[in-house]
Order: sequence, then C-alpha cells, then structure tokens
Amino acid sequence: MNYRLLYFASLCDAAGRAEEIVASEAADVRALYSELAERHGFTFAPERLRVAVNGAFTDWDHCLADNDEVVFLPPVSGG
Amino acid sequence: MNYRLLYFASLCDAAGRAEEIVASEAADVRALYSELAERHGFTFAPERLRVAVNGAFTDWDHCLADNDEVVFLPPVSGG
Amino acid sequence: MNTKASTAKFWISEAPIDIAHLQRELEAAGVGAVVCFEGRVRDHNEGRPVDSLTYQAYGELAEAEGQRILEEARARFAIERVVCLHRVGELAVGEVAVWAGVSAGHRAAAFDACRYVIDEVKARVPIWKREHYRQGASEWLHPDSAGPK
Amino acid sequence: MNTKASTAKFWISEAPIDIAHLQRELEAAGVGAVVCFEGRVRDHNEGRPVDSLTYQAYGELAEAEGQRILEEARARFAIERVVCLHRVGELAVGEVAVWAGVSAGHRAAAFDACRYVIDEVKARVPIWKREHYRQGASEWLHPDSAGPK
Repeated sequence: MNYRLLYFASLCDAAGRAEEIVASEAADVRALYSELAERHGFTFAPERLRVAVNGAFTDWDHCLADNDEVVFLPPVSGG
Repeated sequence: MNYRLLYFASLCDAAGRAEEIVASEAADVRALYSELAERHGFTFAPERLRVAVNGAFTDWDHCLADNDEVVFLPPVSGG
Repeated sequence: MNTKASTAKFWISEAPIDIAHLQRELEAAGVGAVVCFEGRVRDHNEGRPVDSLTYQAYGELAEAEGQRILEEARARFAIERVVCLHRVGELAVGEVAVWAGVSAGHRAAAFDACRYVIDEVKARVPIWKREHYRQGASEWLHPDSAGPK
Repeated sequence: MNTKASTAKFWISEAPIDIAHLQRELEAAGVGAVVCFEGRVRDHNEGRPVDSLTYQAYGELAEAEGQRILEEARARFAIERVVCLHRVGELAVGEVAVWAGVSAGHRAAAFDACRYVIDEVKARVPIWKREHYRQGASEWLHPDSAGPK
C-alpha cells in the first residue's frame, strides 16, 4: 500500500524531507513507524510520539488503508 | 482631645459629612467608635470595620493622641 | 534610582485607564510571559440592572496599601514588573475600573502574581463602589467578603 | 450563525499578532473580567542566549486541536469569549509568539480558563520551536513535558 508521510521538526531533519510517499506492507501505524525509524534513523521511542492519520490523532494500533496520510508527532514545544 | 475624622461610603452617608473635628474624652479607637456610632447612628459592628490612624492601619486598642486623624473603614468593594 | 519603585507601581486615578501606557511599564529584559487583568463595570449585579458606578477611595491609604500588595507579589513570585491602577469617580457600564499587569520569565509566576494582586486589591485596598441602578436607586456595596471572584 | 464559532476562536498565523483585534473579539454583554496572556520570545533559554525562533505547525491538526481546547474551556468555565492565536515562522526576541484572551462575568473563571488554554495549547497543539542561538547553532525543542510553566 502507499502511504503519504509528513515530517515535522527534528523528524523532518532526520528524514531529510518534509513529506514522502512510501510503499509499504506495514498494516498498522506501529509497524510503519518501525520501518521508517530504521530507514531514516529516527531515535524517538514510540511512547514519546503521538500519531495522526488523515488529520486526526489516533493510536498505534490503528490499521492503515491505502493512501492514508500518516504523521508521527514529536513532543511539541509551542508557546 | 480633638480628633479629625474622615468618613467614606455608607459611613459618610450616615454621618452626613466627609470629615469633622470631634472633641472627645475617648482614649482609644474602640471608645471613639462607640461614641460616634451612637451620635451618627452607625450600624456596623466594630468587627466588620478596619481602622486607620494617621494614614496607617491599626487595631482597636490603639491609644489616641490629640489631633490624630482617625478613619473607620467599612468593608471595601473596589475592583 | 529606586529599583523597586520602577518595577512595582500602584496608582489611583480619576482619568480613564491608558492601557497601552501601563503595558509599556511591564517591559523588561528576560520577559517570556505577560498576564493582564481588566475589571470592567458590568451591566448588572445580583440581578439588578446597573447604569453606572461611583468609586470612592481613601486615597493616601489606598495607594500605600496597593503598593504594599505589589511589593508582596514581587517577594512571593518570580516576576519582573507589576503594575495596577484603580479608577475613582463616576464610571459607565463597560469602562475599565481596575487594571493589573505582570511580566515574568515564565507563565506560572505571571498568572499567580496577577491573581494575587487583584484578589488582595479587592480585599484590602480602601476603595468603595456605589452602584447606580436603572430604577434610580443607588447603594454603597459593603460585602462580607470581597464578593464573587 | 454558529454561536460557538463566534465565541471561541483559535488561529495559526504567519503575520504578527494584532492584539487590539483579538481584544475586540472578547467583547460581549455581561463581561466583568478580562484576562489576557502573552507569551514572548525570550532572549535566553536554559542559560543559552537566543537570537530568534522558528515555529513550525502541522497546520490542519494544530487548528483543530486548538479549537478543541477552546471549546473545552467554554464547557468547563463560566466564560463569555475565548480566543487564542499562535505564530508560526521566524520570530525575533521580544515578539509575541502566542496570545490568549478570555472574557467572563467574574475573574475566577477568566483566570482559570486563560490558564487552562495556554497550558493545554503548550502541551497538545502540534507546534514546534527551533531555537537559533547566538553562537550560530540551532535546535528543535522536544521537551519531555511542556517545559517550565
């Protein structure tokens, strides 16, 4: 399946890009992060990240569908 | 002795004046209030008032000196 | 130069509150958070429609007690500047009766100090409010406590 | 007319914050208390001199989450209006990065709601800060918690 990934802050720096389309066999969010963490050298443990699919927060067991937009959110620092 | 009294808010309404010079034998603040409450019909119990002498808060046992400026302060309602 | 006098200022004023001026008093190096409180004349109190208010102060003691409160806030909380101004005289509905502002490095101190200042000013500073009701009556307010927060 | 949309507004903005405009959004009948919070770029963080900041937002989700926080504030506290705006892009020292304002009948609700909004915005809204240090380095901040309050 194809997923659209958006990267922010230090994940954007680590991936070297703000977005990408990824072809992957990962069926849920957790498996997809594991695959991308290895590819891009992400060092955040999943418990320090939140995840959003198609613009809404969700959990790590969320099952993905083709063309989903997936975002792994590092700890925020607004304000 | 002579005391200068200032009256505020409903005490001013009750006394019918904002200030007055009073000749009195009262030696402390408590005795002076008692005398003035009777004269002007003040209905506040002393425990609902604070008292200031010569521009500073003080207590009801404060001994008065000739020409002291004495103010009985009804419960405040600023803000 | 009196440093304290320049970083904690309390005023009683007959003139309308110049908020932009007060905000400039809060500027300082290291400020990361500013919290401001505005207390305005409401159009009703305890169900009675209010047209206007008169505030009366025991001016000399009010300014001394107000200044004391601001110094307490500076001693208790990690803040940079604190200012407060209270109007006296006749005020219409919607006018700002009291304004307090605090600047600090971080927000917790700014919130806590601003809240402290306005709570203490309402409880301790010798200022009295007379409400003029739409029905024509008027009344000095002498609450048992400082009233609703 | 959507009443909720007119009484609780959250924005992400690249343009400098127009505080006078935001304050007008807080006007409503029955307002007796207004509390405002301004968060500004500090000239240092944890001992390192800071020259400027870059804020980046996941815009779509940031606006939705910010709006959700304001609605929570309206549900929890007896307030009239609540607005919040967060800057994104490059900001210099002293610029206002986030502004939150609340109007209410009484001050306790205004203080509590304003504090709630800024605490939750800092903890939950997907916005990230990159600090540019005077020494030339720069760094994305990913605190374990939302940092000092």
